[in-house]
Formats: sequence, structure tokens, C-alpha cells
Amino acid sequence: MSDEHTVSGEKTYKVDLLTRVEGEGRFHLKVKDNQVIESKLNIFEAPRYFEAFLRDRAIEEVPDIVARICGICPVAYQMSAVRALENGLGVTPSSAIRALRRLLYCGEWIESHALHVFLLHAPDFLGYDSAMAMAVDHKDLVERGLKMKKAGNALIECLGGRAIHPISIRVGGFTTTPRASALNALRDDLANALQDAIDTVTWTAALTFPDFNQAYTFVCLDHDQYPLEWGDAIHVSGSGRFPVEEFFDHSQETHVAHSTALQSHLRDGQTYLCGPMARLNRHHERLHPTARTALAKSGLSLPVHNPYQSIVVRAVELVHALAEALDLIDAYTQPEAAFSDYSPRAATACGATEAPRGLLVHRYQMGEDGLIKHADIVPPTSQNQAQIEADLVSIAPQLMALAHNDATHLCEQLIRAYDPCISCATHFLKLNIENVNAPS
Amino acid sequence: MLTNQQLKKYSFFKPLTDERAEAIIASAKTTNIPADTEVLREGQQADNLYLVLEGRLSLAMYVPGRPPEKSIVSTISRGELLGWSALLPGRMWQATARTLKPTRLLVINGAELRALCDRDHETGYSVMKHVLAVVGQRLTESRLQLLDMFAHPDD
Amino acid sequence: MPDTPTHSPRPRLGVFKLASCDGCQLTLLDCEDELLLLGEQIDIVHFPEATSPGQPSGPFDVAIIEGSVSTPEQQDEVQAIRRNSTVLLTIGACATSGGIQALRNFGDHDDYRRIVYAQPEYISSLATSTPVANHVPVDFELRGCPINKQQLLELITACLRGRTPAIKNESVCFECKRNDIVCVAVTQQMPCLGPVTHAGCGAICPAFNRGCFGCYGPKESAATAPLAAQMLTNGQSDEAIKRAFRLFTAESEAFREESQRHE
Amino acid sequence: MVSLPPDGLSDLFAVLVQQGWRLVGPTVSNGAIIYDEIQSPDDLPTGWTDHQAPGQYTLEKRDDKRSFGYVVGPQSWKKELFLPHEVVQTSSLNNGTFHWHGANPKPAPTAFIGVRACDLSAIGIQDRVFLEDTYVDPHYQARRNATLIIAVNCTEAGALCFCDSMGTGPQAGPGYDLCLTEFDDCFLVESGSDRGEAIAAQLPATSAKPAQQAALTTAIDDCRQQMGRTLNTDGLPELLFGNLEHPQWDAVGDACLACGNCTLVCPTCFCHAIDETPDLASGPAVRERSWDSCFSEEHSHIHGWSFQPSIKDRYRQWATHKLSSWHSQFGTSGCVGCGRCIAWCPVGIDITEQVAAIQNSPAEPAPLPGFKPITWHERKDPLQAASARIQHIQQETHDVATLKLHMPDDYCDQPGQFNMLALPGIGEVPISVSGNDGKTTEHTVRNVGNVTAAITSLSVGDALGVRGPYGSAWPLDKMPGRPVTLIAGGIGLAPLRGVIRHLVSQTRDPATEWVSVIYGARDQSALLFSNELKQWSTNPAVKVAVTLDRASANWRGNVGTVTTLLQRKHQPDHGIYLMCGPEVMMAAVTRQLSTDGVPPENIYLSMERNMKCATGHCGRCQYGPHFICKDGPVFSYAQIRPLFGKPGF
Repeated sequence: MSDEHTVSGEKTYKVDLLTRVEGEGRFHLKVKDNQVIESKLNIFEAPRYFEAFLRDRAIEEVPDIVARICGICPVAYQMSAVRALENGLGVTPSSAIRALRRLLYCGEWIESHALHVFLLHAPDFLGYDSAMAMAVDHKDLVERGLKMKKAGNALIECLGGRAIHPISIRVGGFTTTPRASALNALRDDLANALQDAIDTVTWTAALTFPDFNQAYTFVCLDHDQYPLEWGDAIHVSGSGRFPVEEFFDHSQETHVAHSTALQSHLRDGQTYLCGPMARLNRHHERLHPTARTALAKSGLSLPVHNPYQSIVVRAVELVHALAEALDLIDAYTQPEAAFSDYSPRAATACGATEAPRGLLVHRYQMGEDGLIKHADIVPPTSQNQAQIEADLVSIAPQLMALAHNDATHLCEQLIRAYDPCISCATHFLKLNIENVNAPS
Repeated sequence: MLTNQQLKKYSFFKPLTDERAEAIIASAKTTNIPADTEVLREGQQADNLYLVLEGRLSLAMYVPGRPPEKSIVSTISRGELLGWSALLPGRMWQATARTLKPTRLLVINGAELRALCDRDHETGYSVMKHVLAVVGQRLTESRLQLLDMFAHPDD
Repeated sequence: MPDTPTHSPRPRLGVFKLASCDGCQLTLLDCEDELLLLGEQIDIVHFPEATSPGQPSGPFDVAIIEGSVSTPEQQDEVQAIRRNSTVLLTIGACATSGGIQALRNFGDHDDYRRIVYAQPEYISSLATSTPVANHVPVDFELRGCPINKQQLLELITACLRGRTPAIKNESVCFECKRNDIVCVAVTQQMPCLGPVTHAGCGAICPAFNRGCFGCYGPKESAATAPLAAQMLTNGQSDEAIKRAFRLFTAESEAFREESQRHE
Repeated sequence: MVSLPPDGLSDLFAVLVQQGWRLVGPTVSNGAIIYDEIQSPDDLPTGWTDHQAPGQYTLEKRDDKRSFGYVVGPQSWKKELFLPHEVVQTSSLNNGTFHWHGANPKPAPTAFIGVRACDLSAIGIQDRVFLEDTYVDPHYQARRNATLIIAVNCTEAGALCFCDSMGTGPQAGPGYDLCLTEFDDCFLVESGSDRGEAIAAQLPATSAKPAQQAALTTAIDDCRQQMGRTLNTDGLPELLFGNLEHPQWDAVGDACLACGNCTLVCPTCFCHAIDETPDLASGPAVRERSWDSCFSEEHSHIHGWSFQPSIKDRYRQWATHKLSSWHSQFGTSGCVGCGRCIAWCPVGIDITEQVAAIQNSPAEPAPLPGFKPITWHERKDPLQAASARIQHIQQETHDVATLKLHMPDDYCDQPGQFNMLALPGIGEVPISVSGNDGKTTEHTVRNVGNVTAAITSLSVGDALGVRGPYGSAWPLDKMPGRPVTLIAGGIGLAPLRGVIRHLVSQTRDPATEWVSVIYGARDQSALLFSNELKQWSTNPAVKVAVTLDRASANWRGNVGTVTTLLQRKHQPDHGIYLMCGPEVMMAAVTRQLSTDGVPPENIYLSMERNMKCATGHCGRCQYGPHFICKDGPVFSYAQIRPLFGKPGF
């Protein structure tokens, strides 16, 4: 798992293949005389060039294509893409369609958060290599997670045809909408999952967390609901909000001292954190009442500044997504039209939604011919990457007191707390060029 | 020497009149060859045509590095013709023939048979028809072997 | 498919990733009802997305590869996996046909690097993205972008039992009709690749009121030419037909050739 | 005949519901009129009609309020009787015994509402396949017995209809319980059964007036005149059988997608696959059957190859089966003229046009074997397998083993027949019987795939599933008094072993009743039954000649093929010739025997094709008009000469 090289007081902590994360990455932390001399989250996932081959593809193909960026959160890509495209085309989906999209997105949050909490993250806290190993001693726990995950997947399958790369999202709406009876059939499993999620908040809140509070800048979508599929502004903690269209003006790529990697920062040079913690800290009052209650009972104090506690935050968001999904199903009547029509036109537009891992921004330039001319996609993990590296620097002093393996594990657990999705991040690595070329 | 009646048991002679059959075997002789004896060798001048009266011979082609018994492509048995190359002037043996068991052959001089066929086209036509059937049969056999029809589907 | 060796109590499984979106290996974790059962029957010795530590330790009775070969390192990796594995299964459109990233095979790779990366010279990748079977012998290719969960379970079960996987190479139309779905090509003249596309998805697109867009790649004997001719008759442009065949399995022979006929 | 007012449909529905029928009938869904569960006449496609063209189907509003003012939609009733997917059995191995459980279908009694004449005929045709043939399918039977049929006569024909040509419509023939004819002002109702009579008696109906009866005749006649398509069926079966090499097959092969839609929408197509389902848990292995089609490559796949590799082969198989060989198999055409295959073909291939093109420039017709009605039925589930225990295993070669099985008590076979051998969760394969000593039955199995691999790795004492015997046997009755020559290639010696043993056990006159066994194999290591080959020769009337494709160091015997051994002497035309081996070998042998003047009736071949059920239902082993499973595997050359050696069959 890790190698220790001690050369004249220099210590290296590294994991050559990060596990229980999506995609292929490694980290490398070099400390000399209690000073961090190198902190790298290397990503060696093979590049796939989505932004390049989106060029000259038809608008209607975009949701299918961008889904393939990430098998874990394809709905997020489809949602941000249709938001951006609809903004450019001047299409406003009906409120019924928006509700259905929110419901679909809830499905993905449930699936993704349950996956992360139970299968990827929980083994860290209980001291196992995998959920399968953990199941030997904690079968109920793993089964609870799998049940929740299944309920989320069932929701995606009902609305989108399949759990991975669903096929019904289109510009203007859905290709077809489900009968109310089809959604009602999912109710029982979702209600059971909700109860399990509430228990999960309690269970996660009782875990022991390393002491690692950081003064983060939090970035998330702003909306009058807890942000998922909609939101026209982006909020930056401590400095306020700006319209989604200005995202590319507010973010920039800079060199950081310890790395030649280009990373994403705010214009003032600040690293930032997006994702569940950012959302909860900003929007906890907009949580579903059931989730608010669970949060209150958990004793988690807000704002959350310790990334190791993100497992609790995800559990709270699980409650929210399940409770809201149930409300949306109860309020559902099959809309008259599954989608609104549109005519192609020349435009450039942005769209952002909250992927399970955080802010996901798409920008497209479209032509009158209905083809994409230019695409920019900024996934959450690219944004968090600089913050992860900064966190590794910050945690270095704590490592000195630990056995090497424990220290390495603490680092890996820290990275995992971000639920990094390297498959996503890699395709847009304007942010981290050097690292791509660094496999040994 | 063989009688006409004996000759007629062989399809080579069957279509021929007694006189013509006698003409062919006038200068022919029978010979007994023990097992494991080379009768003719690949690359040498094709001189005689043989009719197998008894026994069995193998035909093998030389493959460098492979033992001769593993390069047997065909066997020739009782009633069958060996050495059709001798019917073409100047031709060389295409394979090496060895007896697999004690074998009795009727040896017909190739040059004399060719001369006889030239003189008497009835005889020539009958001989050539028979040889064509033999060559055709061997071609079919070779093709079936080439297809490796009994091979395992995965091979 | 060769028999799964049974020298150890539980067969050793390795799950590997090349260039991909992770969705196909996630399908394994999406087997919520079967995952723990699977864990009892198979020793999952390498599956970085779900288990630590991440260093593979062969040999593997069964290796599953997701993703296409798109970097020099991956060229070496597939050789190593093949050497270390008795049965090699590839899953998903990337591993079986090069995936959507094989669109680069039709363009200028350097251009693509420039479009996406600020410093393209640092990007170490091959000019083409290719299926694993182009590099090493593969025992079974499971199609789909993404693969179907039931088919993955059938493949793994068949492997464990030593039977031929009941995974059909028929067209999507077979599933469409068996599932009682009304044909969108006939009723709405929608472009639909179902007739030439490999089954496995359950014909979800026609069930959701859209034409099949071919994410399982060509079926055996894919008659793309008469279908493309029909698409032209129905008013599709050559450009649109080219795009239709050039998507998630663009590098598969039948679809590649059809897309090239409409360039 | 009675007359029912238009709103009398509600009464009909009420009676049906009251009688406890589940109602399935036409309703509009996703742009088509489909058959689905319905509750009341409100669910009917009232005021809708269908517009059909090759590759096109659209719904249009009618000017009137007719409820049955359309022809046929994408589905047929086969989806209710012969299900697209169905679990047919489970099996397991426990305590050294094979356990088999059939599914026990308990279908809800279902009333089919709106069955068209063509579809009623189609149900009759599938009845012949599943109920009136040698084996009765219990799944189909259970549902069929639980069906009430309410037919509706067509008074308007669609653009793709040709039921009139096929003699199946537009007036519904026998087989219905009730038949309705819809008019603007009434429904005329005819009863076709006691059940129907009883239902009609509960309706607010009045006796039909003569004018109404006349109107019915006129409406049906008018409908006949409107048929959008025609098909000349005069001598068609023989014409198509004589035109298997017609260039039109190439033309349609280039246009066809082999997508399978035509067969899947066809109301009579019955081909299916039987597959294992994923069974990670340790419960019994489940086997499911599902609709298949002759357009799938697997349909004709065996040992790594497909017998119908090209799309042309598959289309020809379908069309000639439907319109030609179906007559031999079931005594009827397989086409009812519903036009679905034309509408639902994505590229609009029209079977009536294909036939007309052949009829325009035909080669001579060829006679087809006549239909032989089946007089007995196998009452048990045709897939039911019994447990057989392995008593002895003889490893014949590195990949061939002979399993001596202790069979169920009532088991008895004839040389040439085969059994289906099954292992739970792995699969089932047809294997010829290679010997039977009255107590045990031998199967000589070559490891060529996963099932045979599993079977050949079993041990003495292990059990497996068996069902059979199936198929035709070697003609033992023709062998006394004449020479018998048996030509075997490779594993093909196994199906002949039983008959050879039978002949060897007899006292035969070496001059007139000699037995010649000519056996070819790849090499010495592949020779089967080596010791027995020598024993057989001890009978003075029996000669055994062996030849190898490839010689080995200590081989003193023949090298070459069986054809060479065969041609060493003239083969008597009154002899009986039996052969089994690769088809290419059998083709060469057959040609040689024909050259020697042996009549085709004296030549017998054992054939092999893909097979799933062995009971004439799965359709996979079709060989022109024949099913290998029940008409074969042993055929006289006279039976199969028109097809034998032709590619694509």
C-alpha cells in the first residue's frame, strides 16, 4: 500500500493506486523536517477528449455523449448539459418536467451517496479493505446501503430506462414520462430507504473523526430550494454570489508553489471546496424537514469544516433526496407533453447543477445548424483537486506522530472524503497537466 | 503370368478386350516385394506403372525434418494403380512409395504402354479414362484431407 | 470459453480499468441483490473501485477489463493482465470496440489534444483508442454502453458454472418485440439503429419513445447499408447518418464502414 | 345469429367480467392499436383506424364511432398463448440424482376480444404445432384451454391484408366462441360454441333480420374486394421448393436487415430458444424459453458455425418455411395473410412481392414430402427429463468418452436414435445412443463445447438428466438378405455402433449379406472403439476397414479418406448404405454411391443441426420440410436429396 523512504529526515507518503474512488489516481506527499516539500494528487486516468469530439455533434446528441464522461453520475452531466443547451435555445421546461428532472436527480444522489457512504467510505471508519470484507462482520450495514442504492437506481431506471447512462433526458424535457403508477410502485422501497437513511445519519454522526477543521471557501449553486437540478447563481462563501454565466470569469487557472500543475482557483487565487459540505453549510435551512430533523438529531455542528465528517453530510443529503423523492412522487401527475420543442439557433450558454460531488458547469457554443461549436465542462473533482492537495499539506503535521501506514491511510481517507471522481476530472485536465504525465 | 480371367478382376483391365489386355501385359511382369521396401522414390524418373495385386504401399512426400512415416499422404492397396506419372513422358515420381506389408505388383513398362496407347487409341482411351478416375479420386481425397473435416471445432 | 479452473476454493477475480467512464465496473456494484452472494462465491482480489489495496496480485482465474486501450501504458497493461489470467472477459463498448473515445480515430489526434489540453505535449496517449481484443485474445466480449446488469451476472455465472453464457447476438428488435414495445421506426419513422444493433439493453430506447442509438454496437451480420438507405429515404442527411453510426462503438467494423460511406 | 345494439358491448363486457374472465383486447397505446388488458368498451380504439404501408403504420381518426374499425396491430395473440419469455423448468442434482420440475402454468381464464379471422386461423396453426403434433406443450395447452375467443369479422381490409388469398378471412372461421360483426347501427353476433351460446343468451339481443344477414354477406364480400395485397398460392409450396436457387433470394438478401421483426410479429412463427438463467445462488437451475427466429445466427449455429450464415439463407428459410415446407410439416400454410411482416419490416420488404417475383420467372416446381398427420400424443411434458446414473466411463480418446448410463425402467431405443442429456445450470445436448445392452445405454460424447465438456468430466456414480429417445432409427428391417455398408467419419461411428453390433451378432452369408464397415478418422489417436473394431471382423461376414487422414509412426493401415476405400470395389445397387460423419464426407460418399448406381432409397444418412427441444417445437433443427429431431436424424437420401449439400440449409 505504501512505501516509506526516509532519506535525511525526508518522509514520503504515497498510494500508487487510490482505491474506492472512481478512476485512476495516486497521491504523493513529501515532508522534510516537518515541512511539506511536495503534495500531489496525480491523475493518470487516460484522457478521452470529450470537449474535442463534442464539436460538430448535434445538440440532441449532447445528453447521450456527456453521460459517458462518468458512469457514476451520468445524470448530473445530462442535467447540466440540458440546462446549458436550454438556456442557449431559449427553452424553458415546464414545471412538471422540472419536477421530474429533480426526481431523477434525487435518484442519482441516492445511488451515488449510498455507494460512497457504505461501499467506499464506511470501510475506512470500520477498518476494512472493502464493503465485501466489511459485510462479513457488518452484513446488516452493507445490506442497508445496498438497499438504499437499489432504491435510487430503481428511480433512475423508471425515469431514464437504466441506472447508468439513462436514455430519456432530452433538450426540452424527456423522451417520455412515466405513468404515475410506475412511480408509485417505487414508493415502498423509497420509504424504507428513507428510514434507513435517517438511521444512517445517526450512525455516521457517532463515528470518530480525525480532528481536521479547515477554513474553506465553499462554492455551490444558489437556489430557493436545496440545490440539485436548478439554480442560476453560484455562491462563494465569504464573498457572495454571481450568475452561472460568469463562472468562467470568476474561476482561473494558476500555478501553485509546490506543483507545476495548473489548477482551478477562484480569481483571487483561493482554492475552494464544492460538494456536500458546501451545499449543507449554505442551504441547510432549505433541507427537507425530515432531513433537517435528522441533522438536528445528529448533533453535527454547522458549518462543517472537517472533510472527514462529509460522510455525515452525505447521509443527511441521502435523507433529503429520499424524502424529496417521495414528495415529488406523491405530487406527480403525468404531464400532457413530455418535452417542449425547440429550433436550433446560434448561442453560447452556461448551465450548472449540483452533481453528488458538487458543482458541475457546462458551457456550449451552438450554431444555427444545430451543431455544437465549442464545449467547456468543469466537473467538481477538477475544482476540488487543488483543495485536496492543500488539505494534504495541512494534514502533514498530524502525520508525524503516526505510524507510516496509519499516516498514509489518513491521507487516503482524506482524499476519499471528497468522493473524488477521477474519471470525470481527467477529461478536462487543463487543470493538472503535469500530473497526467507523471506515471512512474 | 496372369490369365485374362484373373486380369478382369481388376478394373484397370475390365473394359479392355482380351487381346488388348494381353497386349498390355505382354511385356509386364509380376514381382513380390517384402514389407518396408522402397518401390519408387520421389524425384526419380517415372518408368513403370504398377498395379497392386496384393498388399499395401504408402505414398510419402519428403518434408525436411519430418520422419518419412509421418509424411505419408495416402496408401495404395489391392486393385489400385501406383505410378500414373509413368504414363506421361519425362515425368518424375511425385512421391516415394514403400510397401507396408508384403506386396505383389504387376509391373508395366511405362514407355511401352505409352507406345501401345499411341498405336491403339482404343487401348489408350481406356487406360487414360482409368487413370483420370484414379487421379480424380486422389484429388478428392486430398481435398477432403485438406479440409481437416474431423478437426475439433476449436482447432 | 475455456473452463474456469477450480484449483482454489473460490475463483480469483480481478477487475481492471483502462480508458472508460467506470460505468461498466460500477454495474458490478449495482448488482445490489447479488453483490454479497458474489463475494461469497468469488474471491475479488483486485477491484480498485471497490476494494483496497490497489496493487494487483495475480494470477487471476477470471479477469474483467473495462475500458479501451488508449495509452502506451495500457498496451503493456493488457499484455500483463492476459499473461496473469486464465479467462479474460472484456466488458462494455470501450473494451469491446474502443468506446466513444475512439472518435479520435476519425480525427486528428493532435487537434484533439490541443482542443482539450493547455499543454498538449504533456499528454501521453495513443492516436487511437482500440478494443482489448485488438491486442490480446479475449474469451468473451460483453457489449454495451453501458453493459446490462443481468448480462454481466449471466456472464459471471456462466463462467463459474462452466456453461456458455446465454447472451444472444441477435438484434435489438428481438428484445423490443419480446418486450411488447411498439416499433418507433414503423409508427413514427424515427431513425432507429435497432435492426442492426446487438441486443442486450432490453430495447429501452423504443420503450422510452426514441430510436435505438446503437450503444451495444453492431449485431452479427449487421446489414447497415439497407438500413442507411432507408434512413436516407426517410429524410436523414448523410451527415446525420454518419453521426448515427459514429458514436459509442464507432470503431466497430460494421459501423465504421457505414459511417465512412456517408462522409 | 342475433343483433346487438352498439351499446350492447357494455353488456357483453359485463357478462364476461361477471363470468370471471380476464379481458384482453384492442386499445390505443404508443401510436398503435395493441392487445392489452382492458376493462370496458371505453378502452377500445373507438373512432380509430390504422393506416398501413410497407414499413409504416400510423393511426388515424375515423369519421364514425366504430370500435373495431382497424385491421391488425403489431402484436398477435401469440403473445398471450406462446409467451415471449417463459420459465419452462427447473432442475437440480441432489444426492446423486437428477431432479426435474416442470413449470405448472395456472393461467387466468382470459377472453380474447376482437380476434380477426386471420388471427383465429393463426391460433389454429399454432394449435397444430403445440397441441396436435407428436408432443403437446403443457404451457401453451394450459393457456389455450383457459381462453375464450370473441372474434370480430373484418368488413374493411387494410392496405397490406391478403387473408382472402390465404383462405383465412375476412370472415372468421370456426374456432371462436362468439363472433361479432360491427355495423354503424348494431353488432351481429354468432355463436360458435356452447360457451358462446350461453353468453349470447345473456345479451340484450334480438334475432337478426334477413336484411341484416344479407348486409353481413355484402360487407364480407366488399371486404374481399378491398384486399390491399394478393398472393397467388396456386402450387406455391412446390414452386418455392423448386426455386430454392432463384436469384430473387439474393436480391432480398441484400435488402433484408435480418432484424427478425417479421418473424416476431408473425402470428404463427413458433421458433424459440431455451436458455439457462443466471443462477448465482445454490437453488435449482432455471431454464427459460424465449421467442427466437430463423433470422438469428444462433438459430442455425452448431459447433462454431452457422448453417445459415448469410441473410439470404435466413430470409429464404423463413419464406419457404412459411409458404412451402409448413405444408409438409403441418398440412397447412404457415401464412394467414395478416400483412404484419410487411408493415413491421423496418425496410418494408413485402413477402407478396418476393413471391410474385419468383412466380414471374420460376424454375420448375419440385415435389414436397406429404403431410403425415400425427396419431398419437406424448402426454407428459416433452421437456421432462429423468435421472440416469453413470455406471461406467470408457475414455475413448483424449476428447471422447463413452458413458454407460443406467436408464429409467421404461426406457427403450432403436439404433440411430438420440437422447437429450442435461446438466442443471449448464445445459442440454442431443447425443446419439452408441449402444444398448438392454440394461444400460451408452452415449459416446465428444468434448466440443461447454455442455459436452461438463458431461465428459463426470465420474462413475454421477447422475445427469436424460430424455428420449428421439428421432428415427437406422432401417434394420431392410438389412436382411443384402449387403450392408456402413461409412463412418470421426465421432460418426458412435451412432452406427448399435447397428453394427446388431449386424455382427447375426449369422450372415458372407457372399450375399456381407457387412462392410468403412471408418475414417483424423489420426490414430482419434480412433473410437479400437478393440471392438477388431472383434467385429471376427464375424466372417463382416469386414472392417479403417483409414486415417494423417499417418503416425506405427500405423500400417490405410491413409486417405473413406471415399478411396469405398471406390476400391463396385458398390452393389441393392446394398444398404448407412453413413454418419461430417456432411462434407457424407456428400462425397453419396456422390460416389450415386455414380455407382445405388438408388437414393438405399442410402441412409444421420444428420445434425442445432436443437433445443428435440420435440419439434423449437424449430431450430429444420432442414427444409423436415425436422431433424423427429423426421431424422436418420434420413434416406431420397428424402433429403433436394437440400443435401446445398449451402444455406
